[in-house]
Amino acid sequence: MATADTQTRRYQEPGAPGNAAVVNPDPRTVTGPAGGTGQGDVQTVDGQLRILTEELKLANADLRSEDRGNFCDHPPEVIKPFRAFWENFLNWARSESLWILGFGTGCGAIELRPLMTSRFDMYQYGIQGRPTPRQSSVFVIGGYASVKTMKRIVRSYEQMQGPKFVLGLGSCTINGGMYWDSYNTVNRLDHYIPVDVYIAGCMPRPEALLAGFVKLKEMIKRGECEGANRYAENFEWYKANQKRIIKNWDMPDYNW
Amino acid sequence: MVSPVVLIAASLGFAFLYPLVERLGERAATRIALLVLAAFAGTTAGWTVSLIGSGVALTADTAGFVAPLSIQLQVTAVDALAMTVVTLLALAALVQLTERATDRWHGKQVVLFFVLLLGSYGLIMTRDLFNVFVFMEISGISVFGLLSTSRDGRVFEAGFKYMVASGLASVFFLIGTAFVYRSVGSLSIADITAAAPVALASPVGVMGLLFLVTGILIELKPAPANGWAIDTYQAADPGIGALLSAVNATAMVFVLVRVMPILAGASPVFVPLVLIAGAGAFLIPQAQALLQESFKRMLGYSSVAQIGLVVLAIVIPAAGVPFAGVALAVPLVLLLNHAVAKATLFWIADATGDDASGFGGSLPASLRGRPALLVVAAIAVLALLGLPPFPGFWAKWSLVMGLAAGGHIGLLVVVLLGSLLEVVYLGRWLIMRMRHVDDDATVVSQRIPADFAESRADAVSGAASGASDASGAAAGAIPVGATVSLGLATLLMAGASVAALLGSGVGMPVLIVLIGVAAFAVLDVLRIPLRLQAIVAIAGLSWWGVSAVSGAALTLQSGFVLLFVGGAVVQLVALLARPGRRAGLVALIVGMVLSLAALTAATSPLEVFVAWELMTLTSFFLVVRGRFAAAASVRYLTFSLASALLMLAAFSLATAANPAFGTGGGVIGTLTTSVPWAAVLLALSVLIKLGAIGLHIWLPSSYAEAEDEVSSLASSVLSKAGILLLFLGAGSFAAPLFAGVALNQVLGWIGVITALAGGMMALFQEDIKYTLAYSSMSQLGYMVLAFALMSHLGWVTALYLAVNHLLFKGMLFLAVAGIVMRTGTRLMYQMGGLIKRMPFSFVSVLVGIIAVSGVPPLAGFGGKWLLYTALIEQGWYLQAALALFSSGIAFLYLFRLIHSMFLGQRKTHHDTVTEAPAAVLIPQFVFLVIIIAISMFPNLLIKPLQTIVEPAFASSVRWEGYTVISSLGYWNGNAVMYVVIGVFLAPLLWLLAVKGRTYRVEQFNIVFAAERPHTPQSTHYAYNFYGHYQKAFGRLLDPWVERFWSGVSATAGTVSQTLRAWNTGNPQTYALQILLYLFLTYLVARGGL
Amino acid sequence: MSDQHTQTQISSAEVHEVFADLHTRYGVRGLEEKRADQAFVRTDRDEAVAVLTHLRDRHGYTHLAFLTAVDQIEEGRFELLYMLHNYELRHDLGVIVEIPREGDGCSMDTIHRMWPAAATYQRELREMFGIDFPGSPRLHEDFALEGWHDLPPMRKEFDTREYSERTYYARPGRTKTDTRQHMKDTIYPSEAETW
Amino acid sequence: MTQMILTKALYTVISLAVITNYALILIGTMARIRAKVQGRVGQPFYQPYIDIVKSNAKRTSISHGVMFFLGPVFRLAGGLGTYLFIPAIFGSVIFSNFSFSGDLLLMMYFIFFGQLGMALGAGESGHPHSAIGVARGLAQMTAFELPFVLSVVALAAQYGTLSITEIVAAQQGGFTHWAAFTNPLAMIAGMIAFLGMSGANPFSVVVAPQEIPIGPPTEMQSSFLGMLQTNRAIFNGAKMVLFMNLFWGGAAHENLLVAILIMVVKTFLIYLYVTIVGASFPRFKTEQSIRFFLGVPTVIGIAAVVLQMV
Repeated sequence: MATADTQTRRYQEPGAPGNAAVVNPDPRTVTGPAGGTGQGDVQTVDGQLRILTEELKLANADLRSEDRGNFCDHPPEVIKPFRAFWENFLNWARSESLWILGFGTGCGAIELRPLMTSRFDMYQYGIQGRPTPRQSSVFVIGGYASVKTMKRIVRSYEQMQGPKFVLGLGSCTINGGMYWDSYNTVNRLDHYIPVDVYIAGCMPRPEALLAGFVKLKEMIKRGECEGANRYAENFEWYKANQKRIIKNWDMPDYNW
Repeated sequence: MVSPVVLIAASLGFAFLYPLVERLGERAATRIALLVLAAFAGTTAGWTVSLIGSGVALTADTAGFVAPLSIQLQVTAVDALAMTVVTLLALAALVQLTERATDRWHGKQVVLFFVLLLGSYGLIMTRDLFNVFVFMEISGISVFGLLSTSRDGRVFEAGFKYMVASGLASVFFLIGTAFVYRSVGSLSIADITAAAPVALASPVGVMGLLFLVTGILIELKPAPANGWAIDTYQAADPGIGALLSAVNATAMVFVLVRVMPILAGASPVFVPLVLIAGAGAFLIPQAQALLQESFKRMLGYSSVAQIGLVVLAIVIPAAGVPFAGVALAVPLVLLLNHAVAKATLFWIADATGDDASGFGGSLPASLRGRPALLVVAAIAVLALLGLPPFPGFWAKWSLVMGLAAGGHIGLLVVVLLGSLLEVVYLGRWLIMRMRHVDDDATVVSQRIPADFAESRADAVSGAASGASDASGAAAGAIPVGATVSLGLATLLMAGASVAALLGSGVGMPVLIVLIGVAAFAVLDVLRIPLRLQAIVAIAGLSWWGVSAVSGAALTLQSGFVLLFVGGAVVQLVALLARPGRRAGLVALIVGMVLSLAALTAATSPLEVFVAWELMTLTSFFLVVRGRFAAAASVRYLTFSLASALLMLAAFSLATAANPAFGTGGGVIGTLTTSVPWAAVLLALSVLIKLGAIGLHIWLPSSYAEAEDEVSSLASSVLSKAGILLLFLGAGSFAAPLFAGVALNQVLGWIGVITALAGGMMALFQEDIKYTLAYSSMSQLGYMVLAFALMSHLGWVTALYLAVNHLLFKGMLFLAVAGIVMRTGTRLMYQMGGLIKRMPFSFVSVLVGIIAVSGVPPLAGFGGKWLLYTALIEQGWYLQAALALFSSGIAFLYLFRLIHSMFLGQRKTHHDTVTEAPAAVLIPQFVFLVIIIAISMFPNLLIKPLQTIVEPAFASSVRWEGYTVISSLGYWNGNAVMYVVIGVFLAPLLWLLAVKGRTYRVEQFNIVFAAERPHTPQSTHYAYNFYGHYQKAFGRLLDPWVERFWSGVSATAGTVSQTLRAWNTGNPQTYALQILLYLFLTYLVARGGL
Repeated sequence: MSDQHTQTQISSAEVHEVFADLHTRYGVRGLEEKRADQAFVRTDRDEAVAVLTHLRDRHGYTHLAFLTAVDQIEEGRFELLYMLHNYELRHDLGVIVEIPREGDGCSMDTIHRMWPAAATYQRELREMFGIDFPGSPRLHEDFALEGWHDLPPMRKEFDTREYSERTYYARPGRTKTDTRQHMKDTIYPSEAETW
Repeated sequence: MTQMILTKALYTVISLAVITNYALILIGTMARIRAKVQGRVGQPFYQPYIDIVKSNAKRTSISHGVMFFLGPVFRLAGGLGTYLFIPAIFGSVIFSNFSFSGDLLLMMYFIFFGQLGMALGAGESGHPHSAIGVARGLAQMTAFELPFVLSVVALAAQYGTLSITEIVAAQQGGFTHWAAFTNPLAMIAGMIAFLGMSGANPFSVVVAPQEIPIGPPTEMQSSFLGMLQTNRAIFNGAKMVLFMNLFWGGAAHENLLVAILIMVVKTFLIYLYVTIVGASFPRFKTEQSIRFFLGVPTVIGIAAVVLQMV
């Protein structure tokens, strides 16, 4: 049945986060505005991105000052899992109750719909759709992510409560796919949000998606899906990457 | 003692001498004229004092002969009193006319003034029929002279009309006199009276008397043949108007008094004739005045109407009505009351210098900021309307009682209807004049800014007069003349009021009301700040309340005293939050509370009614203080006084049937009457006050547009007066009405429909105060429903609901007051998210709405449990279902209220809003503690209420510990509370145990379809919250009642217009009218012959 | 039946008639009849609005199907293409206007007063090509892009691949294939000879 | 005294445990039945448990303020309280709960407790969809309340009592004594109102996932959501037990286990009825459902009441 192979990929460690300074895993990033006039770009101090203030709050530098009070300025935190047995039990529950955020970000979203049908019946795997990120635990990125969509993806991802999992659906999420050289499509999704499972293909069929879910469940049960913690740990790196492409930021640095 | 002739001679003499006196200089001459007039006043006053003492009449026969050969002048005590008042008013008038800023009187005007006075003196004193004619001519010519001195063409024209009309009247009178002389052979009234039954009973004699009486009536300017007089009032100098209305009319009434015995003796047709004439003269002008735009013309209508009332009052004793005391007391008091008040109003028209009657919103609020003038104007209007403590009230009360006792139901209706019409136009004039300058007098329902802008102008709806006082003060100093004349008039009125009060025999509680108001008014005059006054009021009322109830057994009376005084004292604390001065506020509140207390203590129908009227008055002046309350207070005044008039009618009918009606006092069923109509009228009266459906249109805007603290008092405390009255009149309502349906069943349905309709209306209000006002209406509906059950449980429920409503509505209105104070808006959609800024207010509102909606475990559920148990027990199943439905609707608007204000998105400009002042919060939390206490221990409230109801019904529930058991079910408030605490704490602890790391986020941290909110305004869902509900009900929710009353108002306007069209302004028409009037009297008399 | 609806109602002679009219009035030139129901003409920048107005009001081309631009970088100009449609004749007429690519000359008169919807096209052209339409509403607001500060991406001198590599962290190890060569070598080797 | 309280506490725990587990399994089972009807395998019957554990296993949560935090607590307290004021099994001491605190009226008003709390919590989230959902929910609630109240009044009139225990007692002695058969009009009105009360299709406009995702609980997550899920089970259970008591003779047998079995069967059937109706009809708009409830069901309810009056 599986017409597209499912490929999982461990996350490339971007390096240890620095002290209120941005880790720079790629010499081409972050320092100095990349291309363009720099107007509306990432705020820099001494040529480096400032996400956190000295009180370790979010700087929210791109928000208008009158808006700042309306957004929470707490940065995300790494939350340690419980110990062995208990965490295993919780992970089992998490893996058996995967609620997908109903947000079709690209053309791949069309492959999500058949899962609801009697033929694929995702419910038997404990998977169901959920219309609000607050209650969802899985974010399926449905294919290519343009810069504009990326902004919404980041926002929705941050609004989900951890532990949360991301499925990259389709080649575009892996390396840009057929849009690899577009001025407007990101190439590597994992530079912007942590991804747990990639599903290759253009487009992968629903079966492949289901296979990806099964893979995800296995990984959750093994305790390997700590994307939320990774995101918090390397928060500044992710932010720098995001802000580098999202020019009109106009939102807090972390969307609670 | 000075002979009466001297007065005549002196007037005449001074009039002749005046041109010589004027050689001393104009000012000096007028001063001397004043001195002369003062001397006259002294003379008449001297007569009054000595005659009242001696009880004999002062008689003077002219030319050395005795009557009937000579002209006899006679002064009785009554005459002397009237002349004193007339002289004093004339003196006041002359002061004003000669001392005012422009167009001062001098020369021949003063001469004519004295001639007019001479004529009036003569009319009062003479006992000779032909002499009456002479003095009538003198008066008429002098008035014409005064009018024709004006260079204004309109005035001259009016003078001409006056001349024609009074000439006709004189001719009639003269013809009549000739006939009478032919039949009797004497002109002495005494002789004629004696001879009348024999000599004048013939058709010729009757014909003569018909001419005679028609002449007098025409001189009294009766509708519908009075257009000429009205034109005169409108065109003439207000000073002339005052003279005509106060001096001349008074004198003419005395002529009628003299002639009445002749008429009554001669033929039985005359009493009905004059009654009909009086009724017409009273009712028609009141209707005509309704849409009157010229103030002077309106006063003219009012004058002729009042004289009509006096004529009625004169005739009724002759018709055999038993009156206590002096035979002429009622008409005399009415007459003098009218004279003083009307003269005052004419002078105010002169002082303010504009003639607009305050019809419509564009007219100037010319009395705002002129407190002295306002007080005088208010006194004059209230006196004219016959409200306590002014003398007119006592006269009207006696008149109505007399009418009912005499079985004159038709006249009773005429008097009450006319009085109501008078309330509408005079009240409207007063309100328009005292309204806030910003008020366009159109606000009778909530107002939504067209562009959704945040309107900060609406902000200080509560801050009534403060700012405008200063600006208004500059609007005009009052001229010396007006000051003296108005001051004199006010003194007269005050003296008369005191005399009336002392003579009326009302009890101490009523007097205390007036003393209380006066005392705080003095504090205002001394410029004592509001806070200090409030503290004094709190201390005083607490002391008074405690001393009134301490030691007394718990009865309906003491229970309601506790409710009224306690509720008010707690809420008065909120006034401490307002700095500065607020003239009259505390005085009126104290007056209102004391009059409520007086209502509980009343021992006779009169005292109940006086207390009721005082409550209406004080609360009216509280409502009218609101910034945009003008239109609302017109409604408030009209409906409240309509309610009072209905009550008056009910009392009069009940007393007529049973003279012992209402004596006893303070217990359930005091005001029980077995007359069905009286019961219906009483019920109607109370239903108006309770804002029952169909009669409610005054309620929302009055409660909402009043100042915030006043709203809370009115809604929580004042509204219970109606409930008290229901209990006082309890026995009346059980009587079968028609086809076996008892009145209480009708009341029950009205109650439940009111509850439902009030709730429905509350749903769709954006203005928070309108929501609460409609909510009050709805809650009062429940109380009526519960009361109407006429069972033990029903009455306990009604009282329980009353107490509960007092508590939560006080909390809600005060919380809203605090919020409005801080946010500067009353529109809910302009608020939002205030929970974090005003947490205490939130708690108060939360407890309040739980208490309203009846959600256990709070006390509100007790009310619901009692209500449904009582309803089902009595088999009122459908009512029970409807009540439950409307209770669900209450839940809806309450959630909307708390959500729109406290939850959702906070506006950016409210980020710096602070918690309401402590003084506003304290009363709320006092109520909160009480609510929690009676929720935990329902027996604390229910058992005392059972005690109160015990005299009427035996208990139908029993207690087992904290469980109250009825025949249907049971309820243990205490156990419920513990269970609720248990089931609340368990999940809370569980949540605290299992929750992960919880981050406190801000208002824009919401999932917004992957976008972010940009403005709180567009994110806060509050406007048109229940649009779908409105859609579902469709046209059922149209404002039918509002439309009905608009129709009534429009119809009244049309009638008024039609009647007014009769007065064309054309002299020929007027002459024809007078001739037709003669024909009409002839027809009426023929009908009787 | 349905064919009748889609078929053009205009003959070539009539198209020529319209063209002749435009030519005499405004000096319109270069008629190209691509299909029976589609033709293109060229006009000068200064006459363009007058031509469009005339076409709309006199010849029934009341519908602006789209407005776009073609970057003729080699010739140093943009070609604006106004595609008009005549409902009566079921005929499309493209009006091509040449404007300079660079400097102040890279602008065109707005036609949003004739077709309000044109404002949207003009916003897109401003964003994607940098063509100015003075007076067009909301012209400088973001349209499809958000916060774009680089060269307008549809201009040919904008190197999208370079931009992508510079900005989007190309994944190492990706092999790139020349599409033409790939088709020749792998997909259609048999037909490759004929190319 | 202490012993009495402890015993009562123990009984309460047992009673709650039974209803919670039963209702959770019922929800799961019903979902699975629905799946079978649609030709799917469907979720396991214990899926509701996993979902609740998962929600509570979330490591982070966000709170919009005190009322938001307490909203789900109020909601669950409302569910628990509603259940605890109903005698679940007739004649059983363990399952009599706290029904001595009040009668049917108390229960009817206590339903509001949880709704008010939840509405306040949802309101404080500041999300417009929450407020819209609440506005719809409350509006719909008043509408179905009317036929429900009418049927309850008809029952109270029929049996002359408002005590649930006594109403159940009066229905003992064979199914012909059930109110459903002795007072069919009241039963019909009540059971239609129950459809609205359970919030399933066609009266699901409150949550309307495709339109205002997902109504009041839009911002609820993690443990808050867990509480709401728990409450859904308990509250549903309570309402079904109530309707069983009112119209379907309650659950009574001298053997407690048999009585529980009776309760299971009856409530299962009641729930099945809701499920079948829900699966068969599309969603009403708010004003449509208001009009629906104020139409035929209300007339039936009035007829039931009038029949008791004549």
